[in-house]
Amino acid sequence: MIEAPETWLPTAIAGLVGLSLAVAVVATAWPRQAHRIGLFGALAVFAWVLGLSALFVAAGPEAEAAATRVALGGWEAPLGLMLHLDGLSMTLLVLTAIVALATSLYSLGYIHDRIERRQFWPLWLWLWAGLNMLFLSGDAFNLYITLEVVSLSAVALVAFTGTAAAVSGAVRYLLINILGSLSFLMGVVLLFGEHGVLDLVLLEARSEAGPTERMAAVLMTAGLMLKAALFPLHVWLAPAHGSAPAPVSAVLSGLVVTGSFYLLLRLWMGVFAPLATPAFGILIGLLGVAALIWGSAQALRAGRLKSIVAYSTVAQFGYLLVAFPLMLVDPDAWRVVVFFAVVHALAKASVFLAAGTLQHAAGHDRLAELGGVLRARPRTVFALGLAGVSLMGLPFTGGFIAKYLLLEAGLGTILAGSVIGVLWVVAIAGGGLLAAAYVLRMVAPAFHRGPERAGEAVSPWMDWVPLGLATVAALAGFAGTLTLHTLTLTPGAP
Amino acid sequence: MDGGWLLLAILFSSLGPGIAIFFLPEHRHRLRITLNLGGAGIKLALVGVLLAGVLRGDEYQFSLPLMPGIDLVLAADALSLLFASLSAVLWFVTTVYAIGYLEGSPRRSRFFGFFSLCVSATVGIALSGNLITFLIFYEMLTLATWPLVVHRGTPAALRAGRLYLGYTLTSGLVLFTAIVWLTLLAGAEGFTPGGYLGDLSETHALSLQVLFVLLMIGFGVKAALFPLHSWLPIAMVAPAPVSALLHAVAVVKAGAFGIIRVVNDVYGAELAIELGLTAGLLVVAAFTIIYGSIQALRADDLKQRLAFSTVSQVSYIILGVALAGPLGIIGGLVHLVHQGITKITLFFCAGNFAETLGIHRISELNGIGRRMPLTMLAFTLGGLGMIGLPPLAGFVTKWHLGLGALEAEAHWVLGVLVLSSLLNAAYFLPPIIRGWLGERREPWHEPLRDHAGPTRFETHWMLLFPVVFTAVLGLAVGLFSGLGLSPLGWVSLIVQRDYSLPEFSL
Amino acid sequence: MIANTLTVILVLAGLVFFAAGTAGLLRFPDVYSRLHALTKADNVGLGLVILGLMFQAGGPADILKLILIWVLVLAAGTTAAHMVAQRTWTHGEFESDR
Amino acid sequence: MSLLLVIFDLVLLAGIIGVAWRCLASTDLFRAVVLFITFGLLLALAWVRLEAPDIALAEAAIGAGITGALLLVTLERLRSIMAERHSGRPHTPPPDPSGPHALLRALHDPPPERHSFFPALIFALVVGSLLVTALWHQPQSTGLEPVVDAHMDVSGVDHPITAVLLNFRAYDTFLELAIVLIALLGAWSLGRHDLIPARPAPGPILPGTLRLLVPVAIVTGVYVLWAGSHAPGGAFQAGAILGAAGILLVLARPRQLPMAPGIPLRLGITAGVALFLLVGLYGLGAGHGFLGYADAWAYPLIILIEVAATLSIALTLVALFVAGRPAGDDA
Amino acid sequence: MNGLAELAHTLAPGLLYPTGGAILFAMGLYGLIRRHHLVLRILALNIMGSGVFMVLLGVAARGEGPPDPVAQALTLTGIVVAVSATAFALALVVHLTRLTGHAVMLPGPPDDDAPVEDISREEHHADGGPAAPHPDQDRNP
Repeated sequence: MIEAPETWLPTAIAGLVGLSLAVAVVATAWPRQAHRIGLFGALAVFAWVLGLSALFVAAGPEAEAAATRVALGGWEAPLGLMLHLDGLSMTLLVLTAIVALATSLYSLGYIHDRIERRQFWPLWLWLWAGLNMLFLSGDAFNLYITLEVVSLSAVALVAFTGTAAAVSGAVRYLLINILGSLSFLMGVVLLFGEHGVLDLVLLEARSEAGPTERMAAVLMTAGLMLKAALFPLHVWLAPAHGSAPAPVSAVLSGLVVTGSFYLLLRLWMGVFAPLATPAFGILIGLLGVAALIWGSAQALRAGRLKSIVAYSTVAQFGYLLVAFPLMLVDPDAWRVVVFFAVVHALAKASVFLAAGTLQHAAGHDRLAELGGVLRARPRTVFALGLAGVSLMGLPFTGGFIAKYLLLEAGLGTILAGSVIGVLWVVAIAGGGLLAAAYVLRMVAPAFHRGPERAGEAVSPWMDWVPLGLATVAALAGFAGTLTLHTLTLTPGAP
Repeated sequence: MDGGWLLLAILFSSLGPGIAIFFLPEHRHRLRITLNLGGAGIKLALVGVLLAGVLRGDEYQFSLPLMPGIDLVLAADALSLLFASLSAVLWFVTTVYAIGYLEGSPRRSRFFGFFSLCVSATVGIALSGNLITFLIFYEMLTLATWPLVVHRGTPAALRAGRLYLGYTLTSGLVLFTAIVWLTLLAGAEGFTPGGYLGDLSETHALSLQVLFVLLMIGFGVKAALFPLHSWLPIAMVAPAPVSALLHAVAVVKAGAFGIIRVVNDVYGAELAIELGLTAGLLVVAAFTIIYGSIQALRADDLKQRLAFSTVSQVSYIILGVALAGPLGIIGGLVHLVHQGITKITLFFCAGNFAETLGIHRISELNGIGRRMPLTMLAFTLGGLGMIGLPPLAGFVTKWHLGLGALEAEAHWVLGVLVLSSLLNAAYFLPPIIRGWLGERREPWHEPLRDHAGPTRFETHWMLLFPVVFTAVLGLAVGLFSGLGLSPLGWVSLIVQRDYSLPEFSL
Repeated sequence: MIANTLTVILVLAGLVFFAAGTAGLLRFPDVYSRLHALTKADNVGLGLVILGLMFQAGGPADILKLILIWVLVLAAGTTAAHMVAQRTWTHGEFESDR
Repeated sequence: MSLLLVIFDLVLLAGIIGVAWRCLASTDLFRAVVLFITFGLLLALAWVRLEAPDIALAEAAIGAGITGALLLVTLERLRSIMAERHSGRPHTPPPDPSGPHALLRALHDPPPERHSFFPALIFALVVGSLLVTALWHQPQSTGLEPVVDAHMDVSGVDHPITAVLLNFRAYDTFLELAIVLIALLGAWSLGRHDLIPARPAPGPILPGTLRLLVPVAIVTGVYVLWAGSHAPGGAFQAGAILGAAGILLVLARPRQLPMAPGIPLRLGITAGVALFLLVGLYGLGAGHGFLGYADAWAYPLIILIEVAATLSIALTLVALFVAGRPAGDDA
Repeated sequence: MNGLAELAHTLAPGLLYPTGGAILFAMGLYGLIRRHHLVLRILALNIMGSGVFMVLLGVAARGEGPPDPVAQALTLTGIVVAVSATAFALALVVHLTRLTGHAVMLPGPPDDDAPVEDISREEHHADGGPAAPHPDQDRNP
């Protein structure tokens, strides 16, 4: 390296924020070329994130040392805003870059109408910038603002197709998002009222299990569960993801929902750590089990391809909830949960993109009448199957490794004597079977004997990107050790 | 890492062409055939090189870090060579057969793609060095076989596929949980002859027993042990090459091979006996043998009968392993090869009858000997081999199993062997007799000639050559079992290395 | 001292006018009469309050600002009253009126 | 003296809560909107009481003014859409017997049914009481005022709120401008403005008064922007005032919309965000950290950003009022 | 008298207004759950937002010295975010009414398979507005 990587890291972090914002602003200002700006911007941000991750791993701050924190505008913590980069946010930034690049390439083919292109790309680039800022933000109020940026652009993209179903899904999604944000903001205000500081690290240092923290925890967790559509508050997810354009639903299910989960994790490991009681963990775990069962049942019943995948998001997030109690017993299990979320995001995004290609070709996505198109497009069905296998947690996919680690954590809790651990292990194991059921439901028609109907022509992007992303999801298995190592570089984690 | 590249090369010799075939457009027949046969040929050659290496006693090891503390390990020892060489040889033969069988049928790129994936998984299972790698390839085999079972796309095929997945995925899950639990207890050790759980037996006796039961459920489905076998007859809906290679060799043997690995290289024979595990396994295997034979008797459809015969034959292998003595293991292991060769011959014959003359039921076999003498001869050889007539392969197995039973003082097992041989005769002799001696008045209905045109031999040459080859191979394995390189010779080498017994032969 | 008493007196007078305007709003039967009450009474009330506040104002700039406020409210009030009256005249009474 | 203030506070709070309750409980939407505007103005009064004149200005201009205008124009659009659907199509759905005239179905919300009353009330009471208890346990400590005061000399402006907004926490303000822009992009992505009917206000009176009012509004807006650096005021309040003037223009002459053709309008709305980002990136390059200014250059840069922000906020608010893509944008 | 003064001291704005804000927040939440018309729900959300800002400004006014400028700056940011979210929500509601003929969001999870009543498909647009999508074809770009 030219000099020690540490000196380059802060500028690289702020540079990432600057670059992704610049791309979004230029695309908004120059809509005619928005798609070209979008493509080059996507590649530039992707390259920058990879460079940043190389720098981060090379710099390799020991887990105890403070994560890399950048004071914006030169103003230190209590007064100014701090950007915060550690193992957890680095992993999710790389995930976002991969899925976002794939979605951008896919959108080149999916949105080819001249006028719609001008509307789609600026919103999409703002969403991506919002996600990057969300993972880097280290200030409570700034988290609220970045959540708003992400939510507004996500809602605008959901309503993009302009059909009645899309707009009604978008309105419901927007109202729930605003409610979630206000609840989150009230939590932030309570914390500010108590401690007079907004920076997460300073808050963590000062927080103890008082009434304010308890109420703030309830409000912020409820707000984020609304946004992450975690089980009891998941009502908006299926109509919104089901009727949005394919690249949007891929990002929604893959990244936006994972972003809210990331925030929950960050808060419960940091500011609200003293509040995490075993009883609370078991409650969350039970919610997770309910989510698994309800989501899979709905997925088995839904008639439309995208609805099945949307319900499977609700189900798969049940896994993350089930893993919460595991984290309370075995503190090291949080890395496994994050790895599962990463693998799920990759697999879910490629399933949605594949479903989008099929819908575009067939003109509709009613599963009963998709046989012809499924038979005519083996490449897309293979992508759907491969990503589905990763959702099931079967070998040669990231899902398998994630499920192995989750099971290991679950069994570890049983060996450590917690009886309820058996329920978690059964849920984790059973979840894979349920996933197998609804993935089979999507893939089986391709093997029925019957006429082939190629349907509309589909651009090469839409043909190959799902397969590419599905392969990346499968190869994520081999990146297991590297990801888990990066995650260890998270100070303050138990 | 020395020699690791050879193991990888063997694995990719079928994975590479497989993936390439996936992307081949349907009409590129010639390129697909060359890719297929090329891959099979290379794999055969590489396995031969590996065979020579292992004979010389070199070490082959390849490992890739998957998770902190757990690696994907490929290793070649004598036992893995046994299964790897069996699947390499039979895959070559079955590829030729499949090309002939699927002449003119649609979606062959997809078929051969998944076909190659299956064999890579099988070879992966053979070469895996620890339980986790075994599990990875084991589950991959499930996923790769499902599209072949449902290849025809008929509602019956899809129902069979759904049942097949139901059984195998559930058992895979049980296996997955058991392996994670075992790795938690004993750490991610490689397969070591004599087992690596020795020190755990005092503290975790009960959990080891529960684990063993779970592992047996996990492997039992694929090894078609009694309560978990019902998917096998129904999966006969698949095309003949699939039932021949997969349900006679790859899938079923994977289950049996798993049980062999667990009993010998995870628990170790002494610990298995001490915990009373082999006794339970013995009873289940014996019951399956009898149950399979009885069901085969009642089945009139030829492939159903062969399927149920497979159910019982595989349990011979498990019976041998469950006897846990050196002689018993020799019987079990050698039957792994013998049963593979003879059963594949029988399935090929069944395929030929169905493909050439459209005959599926045993009652329609009258006088087929005159119309298709070579195939009928192969069927006879296979049938007699199964029954266990002296010069053929079956006899060698049953002889050693008997010795093993005596050695383990389980005399009732002898009774089971005798009874099952009689039952074998009961369900194999009628089709043979009917084939040769039965007279048939009305002319043969010839579906193959209608669409493929007349052929010099009794059927398409690509269908005939594999049948003859495997029949002769079956005969040779029986006759020349004394040689060093014969399956019996190789198996005694394996046992001699594991049990460090003095050199001895039949 | 005088300035404070003058302010109090003027502001109180202004408040009286505001009270009258509100009473008119509540008591008058239809839209037009209520508009009269509001615009007339409240504007005068505001004028008196602003006059009162002028004595408290710091310098001439503040006095001018106060007058500007009064002029703007006058302009806005009259336009709004006209618009409401015209709409009621063309579209009839508001549905929601009891 | 403080006793009087407490009484004033209690009366004001009672008024605010009362108006809010009436607004939520009203069945007629027009009544709800008017009550909401009153609620906004009372809130502005409360912010003045809490010594936050900037926020009172913003609340009155944005909270009550712009939001009120948006709500009123939405009601107008709902009414004309329902009217057009009611008359425009022969097989209109039969007006549901229970509700009032179908034409106004969109403008009336029948009183909510009884059965969901009790759980909702309990839930709200629980949340409210938990919040109040948590707040009562909090120490009455001053917040970050001393810290801000210590850095005021370096911030380039004299008014603490502008210093926080545009210097110490400039990143938040940047994202806030971005959110306004995204809301507009979202509204534009839904459709063209000819999809959304907007009846012109009849009569010559409004255009006439506008000739008087608009220049005064522009002067006031610029004054508020200028005053922001040393007294309550600033980009957002000025932007709201100019936006209000723009909305009045839109109401007065909807036929010849003063909307500029596509490109200049697009540049106008992104000016604020673009300039802010440019200054930020320059700061990153020059070593002051992202969105950081050299002390000497702080004041001029802040003023520059504020002017651009005011321009784009005003344009965006007007465009949000029109809520449809201009035809020029699609050319 | 000191009882009253002491009462006045306790009911300082730093405590009174946050309580008022909490009440507004709860009232807005109640309104959001109870009322089904979208415009009323948007109003309820705005009232909840104002509740949060009242708590924040109340917190800012705590202590003797001048109020905390950071809290006030946050409130200003919050107000602007609230107005942009409301503007976008209202635009969505107008389009929803144009497409489906009603502006009421029915409670409970919608059955996503039943297609929402899409009136726009019969409407034909004289000028160059986006063509009405083909009834069967799900209008994806």
